[in-house]
Amino acid sequence: MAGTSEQRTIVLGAIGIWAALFLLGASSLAYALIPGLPLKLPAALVVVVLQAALVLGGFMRLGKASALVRTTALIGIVWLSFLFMMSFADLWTR
Amino acid sequence: MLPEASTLAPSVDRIFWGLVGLSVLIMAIVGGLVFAFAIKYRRGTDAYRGPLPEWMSREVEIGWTVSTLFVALFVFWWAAAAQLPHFLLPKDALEIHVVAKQWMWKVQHPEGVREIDALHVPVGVPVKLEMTSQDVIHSFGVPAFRIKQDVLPGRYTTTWFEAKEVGDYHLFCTEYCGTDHARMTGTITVMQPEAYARWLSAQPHGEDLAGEGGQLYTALGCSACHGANARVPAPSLAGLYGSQVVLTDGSRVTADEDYLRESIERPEAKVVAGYSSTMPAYQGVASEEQVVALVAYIKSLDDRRSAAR
Amino acid sequence: MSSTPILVEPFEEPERQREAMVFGLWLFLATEILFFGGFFFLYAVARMQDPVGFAKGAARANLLLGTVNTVLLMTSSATLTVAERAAQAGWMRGARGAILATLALGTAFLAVKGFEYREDLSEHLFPTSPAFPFSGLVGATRFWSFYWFVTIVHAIHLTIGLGCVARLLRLDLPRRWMVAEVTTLYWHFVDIIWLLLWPLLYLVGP
Amino acid sequence: MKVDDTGLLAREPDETSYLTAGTTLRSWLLSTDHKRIAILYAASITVFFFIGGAAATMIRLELFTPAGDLTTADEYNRLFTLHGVIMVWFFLIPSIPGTLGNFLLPLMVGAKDVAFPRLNLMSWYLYVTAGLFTLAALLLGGVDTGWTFYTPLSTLYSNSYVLLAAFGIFVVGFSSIATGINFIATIHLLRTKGMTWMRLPLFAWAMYATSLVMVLATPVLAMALLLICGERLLGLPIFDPRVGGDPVLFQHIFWFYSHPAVYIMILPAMGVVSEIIACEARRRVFGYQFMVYAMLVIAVIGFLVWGHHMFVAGQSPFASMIFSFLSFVIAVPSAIKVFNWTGTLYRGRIRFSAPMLYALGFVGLFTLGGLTGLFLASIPVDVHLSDTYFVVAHFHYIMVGGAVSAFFGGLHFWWPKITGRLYNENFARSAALWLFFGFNFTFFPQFILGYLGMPRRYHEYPPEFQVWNVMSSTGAVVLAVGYLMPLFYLGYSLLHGERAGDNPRDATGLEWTTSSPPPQHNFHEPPVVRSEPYAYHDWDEAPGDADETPQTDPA
Repeated sequence: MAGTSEQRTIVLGAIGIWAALFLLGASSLAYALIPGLPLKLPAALVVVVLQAALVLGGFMRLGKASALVRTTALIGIVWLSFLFMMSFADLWTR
Repeated sequence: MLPEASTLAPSVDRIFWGLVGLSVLIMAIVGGLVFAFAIKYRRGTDAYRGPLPEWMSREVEIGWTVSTLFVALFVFWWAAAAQLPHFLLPKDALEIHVVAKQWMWKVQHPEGVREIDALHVPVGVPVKLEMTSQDVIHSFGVPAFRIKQDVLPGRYTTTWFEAKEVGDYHLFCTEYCGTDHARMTGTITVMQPEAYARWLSAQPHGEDLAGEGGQLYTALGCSACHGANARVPAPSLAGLYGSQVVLTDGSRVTADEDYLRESIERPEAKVVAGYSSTMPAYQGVASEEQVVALVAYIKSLDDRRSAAR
Repeated sequence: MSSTPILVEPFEEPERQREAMVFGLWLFLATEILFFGGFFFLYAVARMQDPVGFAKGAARANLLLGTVNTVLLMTSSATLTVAERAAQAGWMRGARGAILATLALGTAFLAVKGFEYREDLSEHLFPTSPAFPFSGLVGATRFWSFYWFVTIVHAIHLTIGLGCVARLLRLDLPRRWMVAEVTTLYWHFVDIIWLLLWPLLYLVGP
Repeated sequence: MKVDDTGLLAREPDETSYLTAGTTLRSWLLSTDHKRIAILYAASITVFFFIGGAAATMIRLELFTPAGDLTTADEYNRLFTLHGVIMVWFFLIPSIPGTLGNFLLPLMVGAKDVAFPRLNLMSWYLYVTAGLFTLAALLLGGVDTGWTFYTPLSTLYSNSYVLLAAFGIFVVGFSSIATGINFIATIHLLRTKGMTWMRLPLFAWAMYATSLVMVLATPVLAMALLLICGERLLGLPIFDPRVGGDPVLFQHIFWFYSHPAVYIMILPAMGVVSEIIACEARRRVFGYQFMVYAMLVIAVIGFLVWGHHMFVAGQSPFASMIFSFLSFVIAVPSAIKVFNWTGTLYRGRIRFSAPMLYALGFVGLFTLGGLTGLFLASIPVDVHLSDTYFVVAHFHYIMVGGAVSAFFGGLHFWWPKITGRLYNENFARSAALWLFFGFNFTFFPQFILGYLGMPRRYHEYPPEFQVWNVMSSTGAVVLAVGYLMPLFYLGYSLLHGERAGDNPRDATGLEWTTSSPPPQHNFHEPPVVRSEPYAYHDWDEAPGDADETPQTDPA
C-alpha cells in the first residue's frame, strides 16, 4: 500500500495544476470582458496554448514520455500546419 | 485533330507535345532496359552476374536523382512561364457575362443581347468572361480554345480567350453538376467582326447591361437611399468601382465585382466606415442576372464620372 | 507496490506493452488533432471573412454556462489524473473515488450542455429555425452553425470518454493501470479541445 | 510428414496452422489473429471489387454509343458514383494493407501479431459496417454526387442518399485509421531481435509510409464528411454559398485527404513490387536505402500537392504555382523507384513467374501513369485536360495498372504462403498477360479522348468521340473477362492445389521461414535476424543450389 505522503503528492500535484489552469482561464475571461483592450483573440489563444501546455506537461506527462511519443504529439500539429499554410496560401492571394 | 482555335492553344499544345516527347523517351529508356535485362538475364543464360561494386549503385543513384530533378524543374519552369501571361486579364476586352445554372449556360453581351447555351464572339478580339453560378459548381470548358474555368456559386470567376479561327466549337460543362451534366453543353461561334456586328444588331436588343441595371436600380429601390437626393445616409456609389473602401472595423477592401455583389446580397458583411447597416439584404430578392446587371450599372457610374471630368 | 500487470498478446514484457499503448493512443490523438484541425481551419476562415458578424452571433452564446462547463471539465481532468496516479501507486480507494468524481463531473458537463441547448433552442438560436434572430446575417449564421456542429461533436467525444472512464471501474485496476493511463490521455485531449472552444465560442469579442 | 500424390515430400498443414486452428464461423468472425483478419478482409474486398467492377462495366457499355441509350442520365451518375466510392474506399485503400499487410507485416518483422489485435478485428468490423451503410445507400436508390461529394451539389442539390454514403465513408475512415495505428505501432515496437530499421523488407517500409498517410490524412476527410452530414441532417449551413460559404474550401479539405489517399493506394503496391522483383530476379534491390527514403519522401510531400486538383477551381494563381512546383518535385522519388526496379533486374537471374509478370507490368503502367501526371502538374496543360478523360486514364494507370496489378502480383506471390497451396502457373501467367493487354486497350484510348476534350462523367457525348470510346469499351470487356480468370484457377488451387513447401520461391524474408500456411502464433521461437532483407547472391553458387540467405542466417 502506498504511503500517505505519496497519496498527498498525487492529490496536491493535481490540485496545483488545476489551480494554474483555473487562474489562466480566469485571466482569459477577465481580458475578454474588459472593454477596449486590444488583441483579444490572440490573447485568448495565448492563454489556451499555456493551458494546453499545462495539461500536456502536467497531466499527460508528455515531458517524461519517450522521444517517440513526443514526436507523435508534435506530428499532428505539424501536419495540421500543412493544411493551414497551403490553404491560406490560396485564400490570402485570391 | 483538335483545332487550335485560340491564341492560347499553340502554347498549350507546345508543352503538351513536348511532354509527349519526354514521356516517349522515358518510356523507351525504361521499357528498353526492362526488355533488354529481361532477355539478357533470363534464367538459363550464361550472362555475367557478379556483385555490383558499391560505388556504382551510389553514383548511378545520385545521377538519376539529380537528372530527374533537373527535368522536373525544367518542365515546371516551362509550363509556369507559359501560364503567367494568361493569368493577366487583357485590358479592353469584350466583356461577356455568364451565369450558369443546372443545366444551362446563360450568356449576356455588353449590349444586352442574351443567348442560351451559345456564345457568338468576333475573331481576333480578346473576350473576357465574367462568370458566376446560380446553384452548384459548373465549369466553362472549351477544348478548342484550351480554356477551362470553374464557375462558382457566390463568387465571380474570370477567364479569357482570343479566338483565332472562324468556326463552331464545343462548349462543355466540365465540372460534374448533377443529373443533366452531360447535356449542359453549348456552341461557341466565332465570326468575322463584321459578321458579328451584323449578328448582334439582328438580335432582339434588350437594354444594354448597365442600362438594365440602371432600371433595376430604381425599381428595386436602391436609388431611394443611394441616389443623389436621398435623405437616408447611404454611401454614394459613383466612382466606387475599383476604389479602396474603408470598413467599420478599419480594414480596407477593394470594391471589385465580388465586393459589390456581396454588398448587394448581404450588405451587413462589409459595412463602410461611418454608416450603419440599415440596408436590406437582396439575396433571394434580386436574381443572379439582376445582380449582374446592377453590378454592371455601378461599374458604369464610374465610367460616366470619369467621362464627365 | 502494484501487482504484476496483465500482459496481452503479442507482448511479452510490461514496459513494451505500456509503451505501445501510450504510443498507439498518441497516434490516435494525432488523428484527433487533424480531425478537429479541419474544423478549426473552416472556423478561422469564416471568422476572418466576417469578424463583426461572428461577434454579433457569439454575443448570444451563454457565457455563464460555457464557463461553468470549462471549470467542470478542467476539474474532471484533475480528478482523473488523481485516479490514474493512484491506480498506478496501488491506492485503490483513492482511484475509485477519483473515477467516480470524474464521472460525476463529466455527466454534469453534459447536463449543463443540455440545459444550454434547451435555452438556445427556446431563443431560436438554430440556423434553420424560422425565428432565427440572425437570418440573413452571414457571420452570425455561420457562428451558430459552427457552435452547434462542434459542441455536438465534442459532446459525442465526451460521452465516449465517459464510457471509457466508467469501464475502468470494472477492470482489475491494480494489474491494468495501463488502461487507466491511456483513458486519461484521451480524456485530457477532450478537455484541451474544450479549453480551445471556450474562447472561440463564448469569448468572441468585437 | 508424408509423401503426397505428386510424389514430392510435402508437409501436411501444421496441426496448429492458422487455417485449422478452429473451424467454426465464430472462430473466424471473432478471431484476433492477424492472418485470419487478413482473410476476412480478402473475402470482403473481393465482393466489393466485383460490385465496383460491375458498375464500371455498365459505364463502359453505356459509352459504346454517343446517345444515352442504355442507362438514363440519373442511373449513369449513380453508377459512376458507386464505382468511385466502392473502388476507392472499399477496395483500393484496404486492398493491400488490409489483406497482404495484415497477413505479412507481423510475419515480416518477426512478431506474434500486430500491436493491437482487437483493434485490428474492430477495423474489419468497421469496414463491414461502413460497407453496409454504403450498400444500403446503393440499394435504396444510389448517390449521384460523384465520389468527390463536392459542395453545394452534395449538400443542397442532390436528392439522393448522400447522408448514408457519407456516413459509410466516415466510418470506413476509422477502419483505415485503426489499421494505420496498428501498423505503425507494430513496426516501431514489435520488430524482433536483430530486425533493425535498415533490415526491414521494403514491403514493411511501404506499410509504414502508407500508415503514416492513413493516420494523418483520413481524419481530415472524416471532418469534411461529417460537416456534409451536419449540413444535410441538421441543415447547418457550413458550406452554403448563400451565407458566404466557399465551395473551394470544401475542396481544400477534401483533397487534403484525397490526394494523399492516392499514395495510400500506390505505396503498398510499390512495396509489393519491390519484394517480387528482388525475389524473382534473384537480386538485391538496387539502392535499398534510396527506395526507403523515396517512400518516406513521397508520404510527406504527398500532403503538399493537393492543390493540383484545383487549378481550374478558382484557386489563386499563386497557390496554383506552389502546388504545381511541389507536384513536379514529388515526381522525383517516384522516378527513383522506377529506375531502381529496373536496376534490380541488371545481372539478375530472372524467373518469369506470374507475380513477376504482374510486377513488370506494374513498372511499365506506373511509369506511364506517372509521366502523364507531369501533364496534369503543368498548369496550362492541366487547364485543358482537367476533368477530361485524360485524367480518368491517368489515375486508372496508377490505380488499376499500378495498385491493382501489384495487388494481383502480391496475391500470387504469397498465395502459397497464405493458403499452403500452389496455383497453376500457366493459367496465372496467361491471366497476367491478358489483363495487361486488356488494361491498355481500355485506358490508352482515354488519353486521346481526353486530349480531344471529352469531359468525364458524361453519359452522352458528341459523335466524333465515338471511335475511341468503342475501343475503350471493347477493352473493358476484355478486362472484365480477365478479372474473372483468377477466380477460377485460384479457387481451384484453394481446393485442389498442390501443397506448397515452406519456401517455394526461395525467398529471404522471415515470413518464408514459417510453415505454409503459418502456424497460429507465427513463430515457435521469436526469430533472430542476422542479415539484410535481400541477400540473393547468385554468383557464388552453382545454379540449382540455394542462392539466397534467409534473414535468420548470417550473411
